[in-house]
Amino acid sequence: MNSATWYGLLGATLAGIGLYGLIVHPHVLRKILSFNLLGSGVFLIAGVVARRGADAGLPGDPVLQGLVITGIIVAFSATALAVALLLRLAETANTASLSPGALEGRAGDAPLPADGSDPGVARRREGS
Amino acid sequence: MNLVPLGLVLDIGLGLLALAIALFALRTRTTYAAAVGFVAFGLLVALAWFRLGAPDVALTEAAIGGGLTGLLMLNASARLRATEAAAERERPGVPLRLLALLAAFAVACGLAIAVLAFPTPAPTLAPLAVANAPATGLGNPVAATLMAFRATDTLLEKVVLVLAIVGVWSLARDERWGGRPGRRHAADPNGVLVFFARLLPPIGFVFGVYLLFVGADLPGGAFQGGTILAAMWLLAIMARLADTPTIDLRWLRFWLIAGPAAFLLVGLAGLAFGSGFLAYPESLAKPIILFVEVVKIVTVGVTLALIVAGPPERHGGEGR
Amino acid sequence: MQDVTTPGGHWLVLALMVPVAGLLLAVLFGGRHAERIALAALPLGAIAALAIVMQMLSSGAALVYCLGNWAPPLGIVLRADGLSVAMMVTTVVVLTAIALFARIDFATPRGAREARAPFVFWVMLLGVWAALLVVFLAGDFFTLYVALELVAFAAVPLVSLDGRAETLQAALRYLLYALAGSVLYLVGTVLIYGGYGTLDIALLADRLRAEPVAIVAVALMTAGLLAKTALFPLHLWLPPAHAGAPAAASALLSGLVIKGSFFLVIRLWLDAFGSVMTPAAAQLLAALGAGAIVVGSVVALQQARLKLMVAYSTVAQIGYLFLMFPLVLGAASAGAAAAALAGGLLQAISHATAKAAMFMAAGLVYAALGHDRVADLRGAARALPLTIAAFALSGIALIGLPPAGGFLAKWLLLSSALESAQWWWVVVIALGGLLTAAYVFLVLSKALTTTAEPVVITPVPRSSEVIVLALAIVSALLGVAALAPLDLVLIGRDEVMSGAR
Amino acid sequence: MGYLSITLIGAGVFFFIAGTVGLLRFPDTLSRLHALTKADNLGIGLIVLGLLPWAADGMAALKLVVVWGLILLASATVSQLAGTAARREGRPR
Repeated sequence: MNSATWYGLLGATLAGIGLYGLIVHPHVLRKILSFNLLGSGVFLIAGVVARRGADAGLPGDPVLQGLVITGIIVAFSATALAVALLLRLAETANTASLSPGALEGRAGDAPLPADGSDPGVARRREGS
Repeated sequence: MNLVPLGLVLDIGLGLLALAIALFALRTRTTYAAAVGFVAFGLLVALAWFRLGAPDVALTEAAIGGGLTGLLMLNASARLRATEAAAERERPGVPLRLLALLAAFAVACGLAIAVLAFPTPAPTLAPLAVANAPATGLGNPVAATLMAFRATDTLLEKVVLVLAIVGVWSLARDERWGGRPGRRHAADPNGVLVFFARLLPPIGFVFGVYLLFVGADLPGGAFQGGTILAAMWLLAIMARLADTPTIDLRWLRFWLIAGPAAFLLVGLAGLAFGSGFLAYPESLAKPIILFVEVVKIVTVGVTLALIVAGPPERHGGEGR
Repeated sequence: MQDVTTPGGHWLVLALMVPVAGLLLAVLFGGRHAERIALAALPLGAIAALAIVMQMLSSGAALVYCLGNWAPPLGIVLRADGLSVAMMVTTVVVLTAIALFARIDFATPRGAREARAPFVFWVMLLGVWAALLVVFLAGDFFTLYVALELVAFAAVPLVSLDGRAETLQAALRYLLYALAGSVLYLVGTVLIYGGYGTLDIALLADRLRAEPVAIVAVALMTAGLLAKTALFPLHLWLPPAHAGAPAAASALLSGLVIKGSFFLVIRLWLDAFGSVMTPAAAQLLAALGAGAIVVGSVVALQQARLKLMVAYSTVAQIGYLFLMFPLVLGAASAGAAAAALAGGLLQAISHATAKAAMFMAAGLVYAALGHDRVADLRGAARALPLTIAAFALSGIALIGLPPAGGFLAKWLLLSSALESAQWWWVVVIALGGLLTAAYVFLVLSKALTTTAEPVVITPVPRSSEVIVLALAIVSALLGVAALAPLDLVLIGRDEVMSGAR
Repeated sequence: MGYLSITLIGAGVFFFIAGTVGLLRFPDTLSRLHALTKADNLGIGLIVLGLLPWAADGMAALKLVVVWGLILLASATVSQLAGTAARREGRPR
């Protein structure tokens, strides 16, 4: 086994661990963290592919390295959006869980309120 | 002589340590400990990137994966402490765990099989990239990929950042729209953090700009440099030496879109003058790319700092 | 096959840059200007789309543009074939209707300060548009990854636009599904690169073989795309997300956004992997589609709320989209494959128009009655004749009655299924039509019931009703109009069709 | 030269391990910080000293020294903040 293969297998394992955590953890912050582990594993595999493509005096395939940089930025943006959503959810409903039960006892019976708090609805009424 | 090459031993040790920390982050009880573990994990992965011959990626991973993502997680875990106990009680059932285990196992095995089945010699675009890099005026083929060969991907990724910041802002409460992002930080004006925040940003600023300029030929670039600038700004905000701007400021909006807009204008100019969209005439390639990179570093710095700061939570006047 | 820029290829860049520039300008100027910029960009985008259609009809071949003058494998291309332009035109039509409808919900009055929801809505509308154009035009799997992320980043904030806890939860669940989906897709592209040294779809079509690397890659990418498309059994995130959003956003999400990842499944299965994929694998995909049709329709029938019913109807209709894969890959003749492909695409277009109209109609019902309980819709038809007519027309399109596009789509799929002796899909298509008819008629029969005294409603703007009705009429007449452009759909796809077994 | 370098780096690694053992074994935040900061700062200094002879040129050597200075600055600040936070919360972990 050489180093590249080892990091490839490590990436595969990390991806598996991350996916498991993403599905199983009830706390959304832990899901987001698991998603980042999954992402790191995937990026590592990309690094292995780049490393294997070392040629023309370069230590790795620069095209794939460029792609990974783009991927890391996108993954960070996604993490930030998810964290912002989670913080707002926690502020609104004091929960960090996605189960419908977490909202029980504080809101209506269903995803749509009967009071027309849909902002579009309210506006449409005024406008008409 | 050596039965096992020393480099491989180092790689295996590094990998096992990263794996152990990943498992710790997954299993530890508090989200805070998990976030701390994640920062350490990010730094180890950055080291792995160096070992894989990708210093550009290593810089990005250390700055983003360990740095800014870690900051986000630590900040969030502090604010979510009250929700942990309830979530902890919500253990998923055995069927779901089995299903997740199965899915995770299938994905890991599939990936491992693919990694072992990669063809040798590996297909690579490295020779092609090296051969064509001179036409872009860039000595760093990674930079040439990002700024020339696949420039449109980079442009679109900048659009992702714009959508991300608007998406983060969209989570403000209606009455806070137009206010300042993030909570007010408490800092002892004579404390060591303030001292640190006065001392470090000048150094960080120089380093960020340095990364931008060497990025054409060495590892680095506007993105890594911009991340450093964002970190310096966030440090000053945390020490209350600066505050986040209100989100309705025109200059702020301008810098948020300046990076992709400069890219777009360069592209359309190429289309108008006949060289093609995001195609640079060889004699002008380097100055054009440098112009886009300089604009981009500001955009990246402002955008990343504000993405971390979060949605507006205070009125504009409710400042310092 | 080496790609070179074709005459008129620059129109692809211009078409793509209209919403991108609009999005940047909308963020810069904000406030009232965001809406104006979006409304000004739509006609420009329509012109660009029409220019591409004309160019393609005159040349009879796909349009290609090498970005930065770098040809694949080092560079990336934009490529428009018949499928791309059909989806581009659909997108601009549906978006225009949604934008006109949303002018009332998301207006910023003169002199008012910039408000959160309108700003975010208009920016994200442009974002969805830009993202979908990249999906339809990109010829490179990594560009398509960025496009998928763009779709998610534009769509998720639309779900939680009103900030209620339920919609925040729905948005977060949607985002996590989308992220898991795109990371699985991404790892597939990485494996493809590792195996074949390029991500260009046209180059890959020649290079891909049925080897472990390619098989693992396509399996992971497909799984990721199915999670994003909400194909059964990965559909659980969709109903709360689509039903909880404001009506215009629901129309955008249900009508257009899910078509993005579906379109990528077509690119993956029929274009890049067209010669590797076996009909047996496609049967599995279509079996999931059949599951979606049955489960989605049955659950839709049980919904007490109109918007949730419409959302579950989307779950079911997504299933139809996947029936075309075994019909194309297992077709007995090139003609049958072409018919199945055209049928599948027409189904997507028909659903885009009909579902957007239906969600907006449901929104008007909600606004007028103050609720959307199906059981209490009595008298709605008298109070809101245009809106209920729009609901009925879009329902006809979903059921697949002539002359709707849905009818032609199902007829094409049925004839293709019969020709290749895959009779079981005939049963599924027929059963799905019956179930759709059941829930549409359930709503209509309630709404058409007359009450002793007129129902008290809050009046809704007549203009909104007319817009929704117009879009519904488009969906109901699509079958007539679609007879002509059937050839257009197949432009630039000769190789794919001849490769079908 | 080589032996001096190896001795310095070896000593640096020893202090790092000692600091880590302290981090893991000591009972509360303040004593852990006590172990960590002192041992690690010494360790990093020794390692940088040991690496200096290997620097390709004066610029590279200067970079190593700057890195050392930045680490000292950052770890001093962070441990001070952690210590303050631990004292304020009054619940040693």
